[in-house]
Amino acid sequence: MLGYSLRRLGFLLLTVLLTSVIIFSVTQWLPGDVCRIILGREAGEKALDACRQDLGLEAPLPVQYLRWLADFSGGDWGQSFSTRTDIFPLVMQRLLNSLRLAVLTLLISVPLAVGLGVLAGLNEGKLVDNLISIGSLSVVGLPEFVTGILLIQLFSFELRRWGLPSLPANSSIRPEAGFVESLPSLILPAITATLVLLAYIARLTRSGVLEEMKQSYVRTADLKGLPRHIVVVRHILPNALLPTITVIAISFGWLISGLVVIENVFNYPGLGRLLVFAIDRRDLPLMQAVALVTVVGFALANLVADLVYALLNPRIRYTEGN
Amino acid sequence: MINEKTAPALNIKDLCVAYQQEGEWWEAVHEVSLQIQPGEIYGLVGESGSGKTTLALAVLRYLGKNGMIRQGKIELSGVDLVQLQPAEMRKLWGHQMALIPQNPQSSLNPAMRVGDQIAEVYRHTQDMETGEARHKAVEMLREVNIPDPGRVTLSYPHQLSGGMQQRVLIAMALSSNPSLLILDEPTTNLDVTTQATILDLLRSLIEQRQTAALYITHNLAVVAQMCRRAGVLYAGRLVEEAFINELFARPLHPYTQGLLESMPRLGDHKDSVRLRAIEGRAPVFGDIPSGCVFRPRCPIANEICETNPPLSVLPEGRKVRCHRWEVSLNEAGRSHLPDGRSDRNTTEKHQLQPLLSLEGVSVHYPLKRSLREVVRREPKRAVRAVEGMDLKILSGQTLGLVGESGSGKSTLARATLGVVDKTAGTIELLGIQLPDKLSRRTLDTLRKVQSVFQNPEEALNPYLTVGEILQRPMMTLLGWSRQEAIGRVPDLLRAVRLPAMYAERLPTQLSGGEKQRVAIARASAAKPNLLICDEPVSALDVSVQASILNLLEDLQAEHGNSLLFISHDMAVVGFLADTIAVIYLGELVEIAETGDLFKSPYHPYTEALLSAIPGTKVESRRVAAPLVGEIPSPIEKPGGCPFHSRCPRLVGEICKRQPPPWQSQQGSSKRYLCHIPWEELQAQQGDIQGFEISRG
Amino acid sequence: MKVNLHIIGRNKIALVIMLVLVFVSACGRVGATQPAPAAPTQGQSVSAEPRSERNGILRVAMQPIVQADPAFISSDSEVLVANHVYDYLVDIDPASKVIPRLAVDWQIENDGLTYVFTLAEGVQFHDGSPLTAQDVVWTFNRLRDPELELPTADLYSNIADIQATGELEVTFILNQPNPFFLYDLSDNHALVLKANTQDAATKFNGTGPFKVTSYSPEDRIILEANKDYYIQDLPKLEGVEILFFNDENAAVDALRSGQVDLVMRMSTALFTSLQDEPGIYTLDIPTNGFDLVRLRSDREPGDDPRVIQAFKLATDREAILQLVQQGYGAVGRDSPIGPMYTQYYSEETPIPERDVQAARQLLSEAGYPQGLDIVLHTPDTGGRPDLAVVLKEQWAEAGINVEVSVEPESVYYGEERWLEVDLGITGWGSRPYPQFYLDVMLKCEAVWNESHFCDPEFDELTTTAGTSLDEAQQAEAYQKIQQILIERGPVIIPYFFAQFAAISDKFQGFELKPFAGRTDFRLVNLQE
Amino acid sequence: MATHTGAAPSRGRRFVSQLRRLYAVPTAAFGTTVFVLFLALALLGPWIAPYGANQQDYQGARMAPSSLHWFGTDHLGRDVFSRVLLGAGEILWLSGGGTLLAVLCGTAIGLLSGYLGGWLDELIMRLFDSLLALPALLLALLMLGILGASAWSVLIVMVVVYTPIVARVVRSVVLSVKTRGFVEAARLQGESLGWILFREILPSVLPTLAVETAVRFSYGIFLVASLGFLGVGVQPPSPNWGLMVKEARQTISQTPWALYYPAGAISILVIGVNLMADGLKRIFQTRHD
Repeated sequence: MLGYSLRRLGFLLLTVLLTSVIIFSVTQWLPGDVCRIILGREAGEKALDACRQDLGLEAPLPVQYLRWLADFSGGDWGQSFSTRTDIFPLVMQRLLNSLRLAVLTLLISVPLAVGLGVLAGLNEGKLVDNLISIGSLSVVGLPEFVTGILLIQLFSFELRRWGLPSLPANSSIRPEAGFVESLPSLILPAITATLVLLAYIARLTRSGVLEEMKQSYVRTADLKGLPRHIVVVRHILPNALLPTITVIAISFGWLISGLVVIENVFNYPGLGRLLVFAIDRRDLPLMQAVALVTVVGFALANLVADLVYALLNPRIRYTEGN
Repeated sequence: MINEKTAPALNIKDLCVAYQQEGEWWEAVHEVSLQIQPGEIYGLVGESGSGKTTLALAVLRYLGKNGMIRQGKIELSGVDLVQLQPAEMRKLWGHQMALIPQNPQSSLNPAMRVGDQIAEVYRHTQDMETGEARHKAVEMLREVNIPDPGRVTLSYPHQLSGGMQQRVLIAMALSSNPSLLILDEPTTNLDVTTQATILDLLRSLIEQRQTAALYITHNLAVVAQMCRRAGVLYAGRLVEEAFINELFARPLHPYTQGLLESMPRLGDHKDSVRLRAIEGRAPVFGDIPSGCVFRPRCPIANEICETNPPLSVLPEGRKVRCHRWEVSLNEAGRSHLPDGRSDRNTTEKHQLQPLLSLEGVSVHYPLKRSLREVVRREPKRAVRAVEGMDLKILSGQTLGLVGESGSGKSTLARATLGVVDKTAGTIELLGIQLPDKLSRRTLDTLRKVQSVFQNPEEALNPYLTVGEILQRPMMTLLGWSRQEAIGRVPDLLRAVRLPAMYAERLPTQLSGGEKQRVAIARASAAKPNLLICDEPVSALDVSVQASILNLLEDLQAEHGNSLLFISHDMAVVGFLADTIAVIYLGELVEIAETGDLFKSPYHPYTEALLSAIPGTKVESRRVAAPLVGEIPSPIEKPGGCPFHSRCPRLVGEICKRQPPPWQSQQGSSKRYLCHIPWEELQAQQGDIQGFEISRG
Repeated sequence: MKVNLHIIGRNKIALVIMLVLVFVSACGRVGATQPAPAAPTQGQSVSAEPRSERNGILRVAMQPIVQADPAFISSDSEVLVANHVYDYLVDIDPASKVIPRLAVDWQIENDGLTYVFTLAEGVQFHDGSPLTAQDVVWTFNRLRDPELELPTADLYSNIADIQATGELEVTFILNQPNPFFLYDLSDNHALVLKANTQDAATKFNGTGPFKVTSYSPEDRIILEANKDYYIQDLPKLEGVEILFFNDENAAVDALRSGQVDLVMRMSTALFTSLQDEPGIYTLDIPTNGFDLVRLRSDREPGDDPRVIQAFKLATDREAILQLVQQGYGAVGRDSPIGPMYTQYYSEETPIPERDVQAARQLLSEAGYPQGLDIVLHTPDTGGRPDLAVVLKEQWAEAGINVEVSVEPESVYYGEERWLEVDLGITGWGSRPYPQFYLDVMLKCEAVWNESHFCDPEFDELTTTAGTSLDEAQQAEAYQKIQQILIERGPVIIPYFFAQFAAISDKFQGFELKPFAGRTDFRLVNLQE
Repeated sequence: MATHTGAAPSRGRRFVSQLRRLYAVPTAAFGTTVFVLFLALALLGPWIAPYGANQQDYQGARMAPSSLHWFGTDHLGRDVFSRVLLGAGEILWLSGGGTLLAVLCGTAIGLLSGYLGGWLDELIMRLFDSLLALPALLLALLMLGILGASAWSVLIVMVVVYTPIVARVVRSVVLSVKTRGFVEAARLQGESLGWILFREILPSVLPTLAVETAVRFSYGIFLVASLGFLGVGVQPPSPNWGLMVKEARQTISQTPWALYYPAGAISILVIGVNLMADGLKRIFQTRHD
């Protein structure tokens, strides 16, 4: 297990390193002169040169990359071109926001989705299954910006119009706000993200359950005379939920960084919107920082997925050394 | 003992079971009746698709949503199971009836320790405390002869070998002491030596407990060894039922006869025996012939067979469903060849050119080292699949390669073909050294060595027609134009006894045997000098195997090609091969001309292989103990004699330390690798013969 | 007349207004003021009846601020923040008069070459240190230092020297007389900093009515009332929270759902959608801000006057006003001299009627018988993408096939593409006097001559208008300029837009200004 | 001769008859019908749309749905029905074209990389892993930042984002197919690389590829619409449904129809394609059982 974990970790580092090269090169290709952007439209050539010297832009690209990587891993993320503030606290704060939203979304979606998926899987072909399947397929079809806007219309404006307690349409939250304070702002984005995940996880769970129900060991368990619920809980689910667990972990990565559209619709200050902002402003250091944090988060989520999978799956847990 | 007068433990009457496929119902079991007494093992013999597993699942009332019992009764101790509700059935499962399934690996929950899997039977069906249930589980494992049961309870299924897994399942099935045990091919996927021990175990356990057992298998030999009575199932119908010795001595139904005579017995050889194959293919769902279901394949069918045959009940508890069983009784018998048939034997062996010679061939698959091993600077390890192999195949001759799974026989074949890189040694074809890599071999070399694979389902590209498949080798290897190649296709099909119109079929439209024929046709299309056949019949039904073996033999007679024939089945190899090589853990342990191989002395491993074959008779002066343990990992091979860790005739420390010498004797082509000298071994061993229940 | 090079619009509206109130008074409509039923509007002045308690926190939705150093600010939100954290030396009141802010009094001496300011007493920076004349001297020296290349360097290049002539007395000495010097001192950037401030971008150490309690870039900035503000009882609010919105939709959504109280600057569509919203009061005022559609005239295809005419003939300005601005604002006449400059605006030269056939004919004569393919570049803000889309449709009828390219402002202005591309749309902010536009945008040598227009007659007229003290001569020049631009200027100005704001009716005393950033919250407070 | 000319069409027929089985599953039948309907509308759009995509009427702006304008008009007086109709072609072209290109590239790379194995395979897969370590939308945004917003950029982005995914799927099938007997037999027959890849292996990949293509296609529609909504994809006045939603969001209280119709169109199309993909999955999975 330790060897397996270390191997996965090495794999992760390699991926992150390669991705950092991609990110660095991609951001280098972005049009526009960094110093022109920093200093503004009417900066003189003298100032531009000084700026370039300052930022080390004269060095060859590989050198710049190594410098950047060294600074970055050393915790020196530099200053944002556009906000003139340190990037590290900025990104960390957004990361925290993203984490909040991700955690809430998972808290809502995972029990619901797994429950629905198991229910559908155990009742294959029956009405419940068909309802859940069609429902989830339909929800999958709704783009986040459509569901988001509809939810705002419904839970924010319509409720307000009728004088009922309503949820905020805009989810920007105070930076110091605690989880409880920001909770109302989180609900609608979390529901929107849930709708995306729900169908996905539920369908996967369902097919996992169906797949395992076909396995011979389920027949063995049945023919042992075990009560049905024991067969389901002790035999089918532990195996059927393995892929689901992987997907949940990977979804976590997506929730942290992939919610650009949802964050945009609700004006939620998460990592995704920060990246869009950075791209819009051609804010290279910020862009690189967010992208790299994203990649690390994504890769960590994958690592956790692998490890949890291995931990729950004795076939991997006990084959080390072979 | 078994008393025919007492009420049967299981009484099946007129059972019809149907399956739904694409909206239509097809009958898989038709009007089957049988009784099993307490303590009796009843064998149910049938090929794939005969409905034997369906019958088992119907008895268990575990047919699934698309299965249905149409009519009939299944009485277990007087209770008609057909009338029970699913919830009531669940109370019978684990108490009254249990299943020992075919595939032990997939029949155990991979995510649960085996101890827990056994203990939960006690906990949930017998309301035992956890601790007590665990204790009982250990006890149960001890009862199925599992060494160190306490440790095994803590293992996960994948950590156990197939034989151990099957023992766990046996323990599980017997834990609730059921009155009916259903065994669905419980040893089919196991090696022959493992199979022997499992069969012994099963028989003694069933005897002890006086359980009624329904033993389902395709293997007649196993039935012969295990059962008191047996029924033969064909296309969902019970066509014959009899006590075992009767059935084997005087099979009445033409199908039963076919089954018995299509398989070579130990000691049969192509020079003296022609196998009687059952022609045609087994009926499939929705294509059941009217009248007698066996009619299209029956050699003695006539007009009367177009009506449903009645079940004739004969004395001595025999039943047969055939209009013409009296006729068939007289027609039966295998065709022995006239003595002069084998003209090949007239040529002296030493005059033949060696076609292929392997010298010191080793194939190692290097293993990736774990981090820990790298840190500790442990040497790189490898799977030593084949080690220092010396073999020759003479022109026009057949070399048989025998060994259990994992013995390296396939790897050797693949190294010869060039799809696996050898680590050491040379492979020469007609005196010319072959390059390792397939891509470096010339087209002519490729042409000279062709291959037939084990699994006919994967052998043919499902998206090309048979015609297209057969043209290719002629176009690529012989450089023919498409037109020329197409012109030859009908000949090729004819050579493998397939109609020319098959050229337009897709592989999915063929049966397994037909696919294998096409594969043989493809391999022989470019007239190879050497045909390598890796278990070409092991995936086929018994009734089809014979025709493939006959075909290989005929083609060889016609083309004079050599054959490297690989099988785990001693009888099949013995039938086809001129020379047999026995390999164990990638090493050659014995080699002899076929006639000499079956004479003692044997290498202890060969002896174990031979005596493990169900129904073999051993005229032994000292019966060897069965093989102990499992085949060791080819990564950590034992030193000294590779077989010492399991050898029942272990001499002593010398076996563990010193590599054994080759033993041979004047007048015999046999050589074997052992510390025990010829005479001494011969004194310990008797000749081993295949089962033969004398007729009449 | 010198060019006022003090306008930077790197990120926000390109060019912002200054001395807005000069013209606002002339047109007679002093902003748009939210009716305050509880307190009469007249009472809302610095000398208002003192109130003992501050109440209410005003939550304002604005675009994120990028620049925090007053020397670099340009957008509404940047100026808005600075205007409340810092103070100007002098301010401009709604009647366009220069009024005291930090300077309570001043004298102009020496034929207008010397200005002596007396600073208010008891003014403290937020860090507790007192304001001295030295701070003012340092502030303006910094702004005018040519070495620093700050955006204001040119604006203040006429200053010869600045001296602290007393503890609370500052003296400015000019090279040449400048009648607009007091207005220049009220430039957006001219906020007084503490002397020797090194990190104005991150430290908000001002003397203004509000203190920054927290700033979270891209998210919000939170201000609380400066209890030690030198004008007693001001501000009336307890605090201001400026929430940053990249997306004005989201800002309006937030206003609707009660999460913010004030939204300024929004698209016409959003503004009209708020009209009937209960609990929200909407305000709009006309401005001289406009969107400029310009064609480069120094190269093909714009170097052919017939092509320029074809573009003009193919454009339906009334339809554009109705579609893009939903009728708010005023139809433009292709010159920056809008109807708000009543003394200069002229409708004497008729704008030719839209004539697609004539346009087609002109194109054909200019060598484009099959029509003209061209890319229309536009920043992604305001109604400009809509304008581009409408133009595409109108011009298509005349055979001008436009491909619209919407670009982020940061790219469009930041990379100077706006000066480079053949056909583009540029937003220009409202200005107190028209001369500015002519000087920086249309003169041959103008710094931001994006259309690369070079017309000797126009240049001469512009110089005349910008230097003459004779009002009649000036008016005549402006009238002629308008005629030239209509006839041959490579520019189309389809409309002048209105400034919008919407505020929760819980607040009173809010006054909208054409440049939203100079809006003053000191007098706003929560209704009882 | 004659025996062989019959073979090719039978293969084609087989695939078509497989597809015909889509209609056996009600949900898949619905999905396929929706997709075919949208495809038909997309093809016929230019002929049946009552107005142009950018045709404006300043006196008829912001009109509620009526017999004249079935889906009403937007804030610029454009007919929403015509725009939705013409948008179908746009979104199907972009997402379909992008998907097909990505599938082509991914299949080629997956086949080669999976069959040849070795360091090349290792290199390509590591590179793809790294690309996939970035969420698709972020990668798309970064790339659009470089390429600038346009329909072609969106196409390129789709290829870059989806090629690794398709390649990995194809590769995994290749890995399982290449050990089968018939591939080995082909190698032993000295078949060329091209024959082995395209005639022996590719057909077995096709079922999986068909499902993957459908799934990618539905994500592709999603991506094109989302990029439109974020304003970084296709440019106005394109009747991209996502862009229409973005534009109409400003005027949602005045012209809600201008938002709801394109939003509904995206939803129905994606649901349809999802149901179709689901049906394909069922067909090809039951075939393997």
